[in-house]
This record gives sequence, structure tokens and C-alpha cells, in this order.
Amino acid sequence: MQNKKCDTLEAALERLTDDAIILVGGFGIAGVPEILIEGVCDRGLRGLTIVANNSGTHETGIARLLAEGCVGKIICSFPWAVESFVFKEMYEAGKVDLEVVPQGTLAERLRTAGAGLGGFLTPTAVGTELGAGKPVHEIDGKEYVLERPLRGDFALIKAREVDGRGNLTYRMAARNFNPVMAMAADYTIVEAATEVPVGALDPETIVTPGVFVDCYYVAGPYTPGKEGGPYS
Amino acid sequence: MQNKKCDTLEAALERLTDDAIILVGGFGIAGVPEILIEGVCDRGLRGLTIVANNSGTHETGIARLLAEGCVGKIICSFPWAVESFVFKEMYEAGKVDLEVVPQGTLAERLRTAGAGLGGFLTPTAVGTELGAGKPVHEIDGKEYVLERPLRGDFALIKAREVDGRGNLTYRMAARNFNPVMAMAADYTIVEAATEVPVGALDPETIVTPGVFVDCYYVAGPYTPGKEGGPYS
Amino acid sequence: MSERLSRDQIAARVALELEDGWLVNLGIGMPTLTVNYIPEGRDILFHSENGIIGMGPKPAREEDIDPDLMSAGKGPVTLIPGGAFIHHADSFAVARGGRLDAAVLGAFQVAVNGDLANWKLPTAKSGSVGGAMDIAAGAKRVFAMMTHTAKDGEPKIVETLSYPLTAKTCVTKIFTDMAVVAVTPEGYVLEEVAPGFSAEDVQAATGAPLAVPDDLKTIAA
Amino acid sequence: MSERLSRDQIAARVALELEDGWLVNLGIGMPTLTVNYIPEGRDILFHSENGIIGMGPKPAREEDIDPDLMSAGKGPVTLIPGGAFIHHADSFAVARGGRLDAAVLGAFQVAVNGDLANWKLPTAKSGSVGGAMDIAAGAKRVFAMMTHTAKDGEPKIVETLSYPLTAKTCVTKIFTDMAVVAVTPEGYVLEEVAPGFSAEDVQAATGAPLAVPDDLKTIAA
Repeated sequence: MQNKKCDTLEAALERLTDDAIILVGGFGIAGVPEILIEGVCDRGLRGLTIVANNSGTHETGIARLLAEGCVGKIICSFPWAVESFVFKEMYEAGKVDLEVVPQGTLAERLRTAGAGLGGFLTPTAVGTELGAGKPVHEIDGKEYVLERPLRGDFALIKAREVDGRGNLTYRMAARNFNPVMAMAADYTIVEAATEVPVGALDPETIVTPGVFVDCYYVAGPYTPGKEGGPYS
Repeated sequence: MQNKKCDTLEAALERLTDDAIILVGGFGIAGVPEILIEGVCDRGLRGLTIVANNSGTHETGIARLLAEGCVGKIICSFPWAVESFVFKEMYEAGKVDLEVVPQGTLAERLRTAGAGLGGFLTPTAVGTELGAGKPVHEIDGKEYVLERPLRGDFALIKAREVDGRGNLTYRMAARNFNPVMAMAADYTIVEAATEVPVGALDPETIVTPGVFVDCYYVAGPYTPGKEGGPYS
Repeated sequence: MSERLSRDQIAARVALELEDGWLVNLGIGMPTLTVNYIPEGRDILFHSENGIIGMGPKPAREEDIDPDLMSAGKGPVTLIPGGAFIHHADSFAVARGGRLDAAVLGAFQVAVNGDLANWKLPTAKSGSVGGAMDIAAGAKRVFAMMTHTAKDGEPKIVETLSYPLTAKTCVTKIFTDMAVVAVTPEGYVLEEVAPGFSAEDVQAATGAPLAVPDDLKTIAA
Repeated sequence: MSERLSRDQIAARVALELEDGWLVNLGIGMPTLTVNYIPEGRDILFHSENGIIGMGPKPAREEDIDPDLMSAGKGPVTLIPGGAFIHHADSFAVARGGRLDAAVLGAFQVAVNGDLANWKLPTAKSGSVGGAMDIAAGAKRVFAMMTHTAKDGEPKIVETLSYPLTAKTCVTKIFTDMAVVAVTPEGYVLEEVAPGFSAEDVQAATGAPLAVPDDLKTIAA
């Protein structure tokens, strides 16, 4: 069997390069691959494009990546949260580019990339600034914008359980963008709370099959209620 | 709480009308809502469009619907199996229309309908008879066919477990088209092997959330190995 | 001078509008208050963008707060029995696919054709759209929930938008601190006024004509 | 006259081509035999259209056959430890999304540019396409597995298709009862011949020129 397990964070992240497009799972504090992101910070990369729901909050995670000058562009749905002050400062100083994408369109562009499709027609953003410049199709009297797939060179995924084949489960709303991002990258890297033996996961309940996972790092057991810890 | 349970097959199927588009789950003998289909036969409807992976096999299920003259059109990926002799006879007699759709395109057209999208671009069928007449988009040097959503007036779904909210699980490869068809119909009717109390299903393992289910009929417990019985 | 309704009073009025068995998405901010006023015995299922179907109220005890169980507005919530977790693409398939019976969304402006503006200020270079455009485009009914006028007194119920569009012709009803206004093919219809306000008071604070039915009601507050 | 390879012998040769760690889809018919010849110690994960990832062999005992666990060809199979079940749209996301390292598909014809015909006879009004078009368009490598010639002796390896197209420029290698032929930008390359056949024998049964390398090998059969 292929060995997808990386014993060190460095090994899990060694393929990352400058200018890579990196999909980062999570929504709020749930399902964020915090430890992988810290590892990316430590790599000192430059020119990264980060695809995530938001633009980083407070001073850790994506915000730290921004502060350390690793990021050239953010693609997200919610850039201007109060807690995204690092991004705001960088953006206003002209140090980072921004593409705002409606949240459902973001999720669907990722899935579309993962599914090998060339695009999709959505009613979202028709006639708005975020639909401007995109082809509009009228079908049965209703207008749709043509949106393109969004593929990552890498995806950083937070999972609850992983087995040796890379099969994943998630925990509650920490699932969010993680399964679609896992599909949508050339190389998918997982930070899992717990590793279980192959065959221990019920095949009916695997959310992301291991065929979408290239390597994983076991970050430690689930610690409920520990602020900032690996909940998921 | 909304009462989605129908105590009789008749009640579950009472909304069906002539000329309806009906999505029917299943692949081979797995995950076919056999009992619902028999109930549809008994309704004596006319002019139905049946969307399924195949065109009915042997003499029960969709084949019986065909034989009894209920069906005006079949939309499927695999019409010409040896066991589909009823369909073959009806088709050659000019009594039923056929639209052949590649299996992955069929699944994606259903999901697209369920997701409220207007269409998608797929590399499948480019340059073939099944892509003929459809708009072709070239993106980054690769050709894609624009496919349209496929929505049902009704979906007939076979599930393993159901709870009072209509949440569903499936059994092994009996999952197949059922979850995407459940999303893609205006009115989704479920044949479940087993009913469980609300709250008994692990929320992490529900495959089809009840918001996609309009009513369900409990067909009886899972009977492993019983040929023709409600396995799933 | 009459008192405008509080945020909680508006929420209580919106809650009455949600029917038994509906699936509902509550936008961040004021709309989230609605959950506290659902009438006893009505089974409303709440959808949250981040893949929660059957979102329940904030946990009663601090120690039951789970960081993996937060609303789209990032507040702690619970899951009701029979709730489910789905991923983000499936969550927006629910929203866009017409399974939301209603979405309650904050608004900067509503136009007489139902156009909604709620994601970006006209002067801003960019905005935080989140799921607003998808949900507004996909829900069966969009209820705009807002103050009747902006802080500077400008009407927010207008003929045509001057703020950037979120979604075309989506708003079906408006709930404010002064009134309930239906958006109909024939224009705005003033359905209810807050206690102490007359139809004329509301019209004076509104940027487009309001039709006033004979049976104009007063919001129970 | 030399004996052509049996279906099982072709399957044994195809099996050697599948590398450790690959995800592979086997088309219905002859390709399914491949599963019986995977060399010891190679971990090949099999994908089935109906949402099985990690499809295993037929159950050893009749009583272990489960009607809910069948291959795309409707034969009884098992699930390996660490296998998973997914729905049809996700299953084709795997196939179309480039996650299949190889697909082994039956074929009526292959053209020199890699075009594949395998779903419909030219005289038929219609065909059973199943997942062939999606898988052929999506897999990283498409291996055509077939008899070298049709029953009437007509070559199936040709310049251009006379049969209806399944997918353009997808076939990377052809495995027949006479030879292994690579499809390259420079044209067909005869890589291996079945025992007892010469390059000339194979060329005579082929509808397009075959380049013959100096190190032409014989298929171990």
C-alpha cells in the first residue's frame, strides 16, 4: 500500500513552492488546518495565492502568512471581518491582491475543478459587480453567469480521522470547505486529529475517500474545549 | 414537526400524474425502489418520462411500467442490456422514445438541477453523437460540451434508514444515483427499509438530509440474501 | 413622537412570518435574533451556510460551547435532534436549489422591483459578500430585515438602488422598525405599521409610494 | 499458425501494466478479468462507476454474495479494507477529475491519434454508452483491451475511426491477443508481440503502419 503518512510537518509540506495556489479549508475557527498553516509560514515562501472563505483573522494562521509577506493574492468570500485587520492593512498598502467570490460560487468552483468540469452556470451574482465581465446565458427566461473552475496546486485540509489510505471523516461544522477543497487540488495535504487503522472507518461514513488525499500528518488527538487546539 | 411518513403506498404516490418526469434510483438490482415502482404501475398512469440508469430489466420494475404502456420516454445511459428485452420490443414498435445520456453526465445533470444551476461544461461526449447539437466551449485549448440540468417532477428513492425528518442513509453500492436524484426533484418519495427515531442517526453519517425528502414509505426490514427483496 | 421598534421587536415580528415545517436561513447580524422568537409548536429548520441543517440555539451552559459548532455568524450554536452536517458545496446546493422556504437578510436598500443591496457600500472598493448573493438568488422568499431609514435619515426602501446590487428581484417582504411592507408586482404595499405610527409617517420615511390597504394592521409589539 | 492469446492471457498482460498505488477503472466485459492477475504485493485500488472505491474480488463463498455490492458489470464483488462508498455524481467526479491513473476499456476500434470507439455499432440506431465516455475523457491513461481483429478479420487498430466516437485522443496503449501497441504522437509503436507472431504478422492484421523498435519484446504468456 502507498504510504501517505508523513511523520513530520516538514515532510508533509516539502512540495510547496513559491507562487503556488493553496486552498485552505475552514470556516471561522472550525476545520482550519492551523498546524499546516503554521508550517507553511515557517517555510518562508513568497507569492502564494490563498483560497479560503476569509482573509485571515487575528494574528495567526492565514493572517500570519500575510504578515510575513508570503501571500500575493487572496481569493475569498468574506475579506472584511473586523478580525481581518492584518489583511486590511496589507491590502491598503498595496501588498496583496484580492478576488471576492460569493461563498456558494466559491464552493462550486472548487467542486467543478475537482469534478473535471470546465465551468457552470449560476444565477448567483447576475447583474452585480461580482458577475461583471462574465458571460451571461439566458435559459428559459432566467439569467445565469458562467463561472470557471478554481483549482489549487495544493490543498490544506483539516480532518478528524484519517486511515492509511487517506480516507477522512470530519467533525460537525468543521467539515465546511474541506471535502470540496480536497477534491480540487493537484496535491492534497491533510492535518488529522486522529489516525485509525485501515478498515476501522465504516465505509458508509467516509466523507472524503483517500483517492483525493496525497499525504497526511497526524496533529494529535481531539481536545474538546481547548482554545486554539486541534478540535476537529 | 412536519409529518413526512406515509402509512400506505397509495398515499406516498398519490401526487403522481400522467406525463410526469420521474427520476428512479438504482443501478443493477441495488438501490432500486422496487415497491414504489410497483405502486406506480398500479396507478395506471400514462405518458411518463422515466430517468434511470437503464431501461428496465426482465419483467418487473421499470420493465413492467413499460409493458403496461405507462411510459412515453426513457432517459438513461444503458438501454440495450440483454435483460432489457421489454424496452427493446417497445422501442422497435415505436411505442417509447429514448434519450441516451453518458452516465457521468446523467449524474451531473441531476446534481446540477438539485443545486439550482443552469448547466455545466463537460469534456464528456465532445465530438460524439451524444454531444452533437450541443454548444461547445473551448477553454485553455480543451473542448467542453454545455449540458443542461435534468429535473424531475418526482424522484423515487430507495434508502436503508429514514427518520421522521426524512434524513436518509443507504447501503453499500445501493447508494448510487439515489442521493443526487433526491436533490433533483420537485417532490421526492422514499422507500426505506427501516425507520428510526428522530435523533437516532448520527448527524455525521446522514447522506441525504431530510430537506430533500418530501415523503417516505417504510417497506420493511432489510433482508440480506433474499432475492428480489428490499435489501437496501 | 412614537418609538421605533427595537431589533428584538422586529425579530419577533419576522418570526411570526416563518411557517411550520419551513427551512430558513438567517443572515448574520439582526436576522439571527429571529431564532429567539419562534412561536411555540412551530417546527422551523434552520440552515447555516457552513453546512448545518437543523441549527439550534446557543448552548445553555458555557461549557457546552463547541468550537466546531458555530453559526455562519461565528456564534456558538447547537444541533437539533435530526439535524445533519453537509459540506459547503452541498450546503449551497440546498440554498441555490430552491429548498430554502425563506431567507431573512439584512439590507442597505430594497428597490420596488425587489432588487436587494446588502453586501457593499457604494464608496467601498470591495465588500464581504459571504453567502448573501447565493442565498438571495436561491431562496423561495427573501425577507429584508432592517431599520426603515439609514442613520442619516435616508430612506432604505427606494424606487431603484443606489447601492451595489446583491441579487435582482428577490425581496418579497420587508420588515423594519416602522412597518411591514410587501413587494408586489404592483409596487410596495404597506401591510402593517409599528404602534403609534400612521401610514403617513411611514410614507414620509420611505423613498417610493406605498399602497395602503383599507385593513392596515398594527404590528403586535 | 500461432495461437492468439486467450482473454485471460491478455488480462494477465494488462495487469502487469498497472502500477502500485494506482486507482483503476475496469470496463465491463474482458477488462474485468484483469483483477484476477494483479501481481502479488501490488496495491491497486479499483473504482467502479456505481460508487465503489476499493472494489475487491468476487466473494469466495456463494452465501457471501450481497445484492447491494455489485460491480458496474453487475457481477458480485467485495469491498477491500479501507474502501468507501460514494454517490454517482461523486463517483464520476473521481473519474472525470483526473484521479483515475488508468482505465482499461474494451474497444471496437482505436485510431492513430488515440480516438476510441467502443459504445455503438455503426449500423445501430443507438448504443449503451454507460460510463465509457466520461471515463475515457477523464482517465490519465486509457488502455484499450480487445481482440486484434474483428470476427470477420477486419483490423481494429486503424488510421481513422469508421465506428462512432467514444472519446477523442484518449487511448495511450492497446493490448490485444496479438500484441501490445503504444499510441504515440509519432504514430503506433509495436512494443510487444504474442509468442509465435512476428512483427510482420501483426502488421498484416493492423490497419495502419506500426513502427517496430529494435528491442521488440515477446509477451510473457
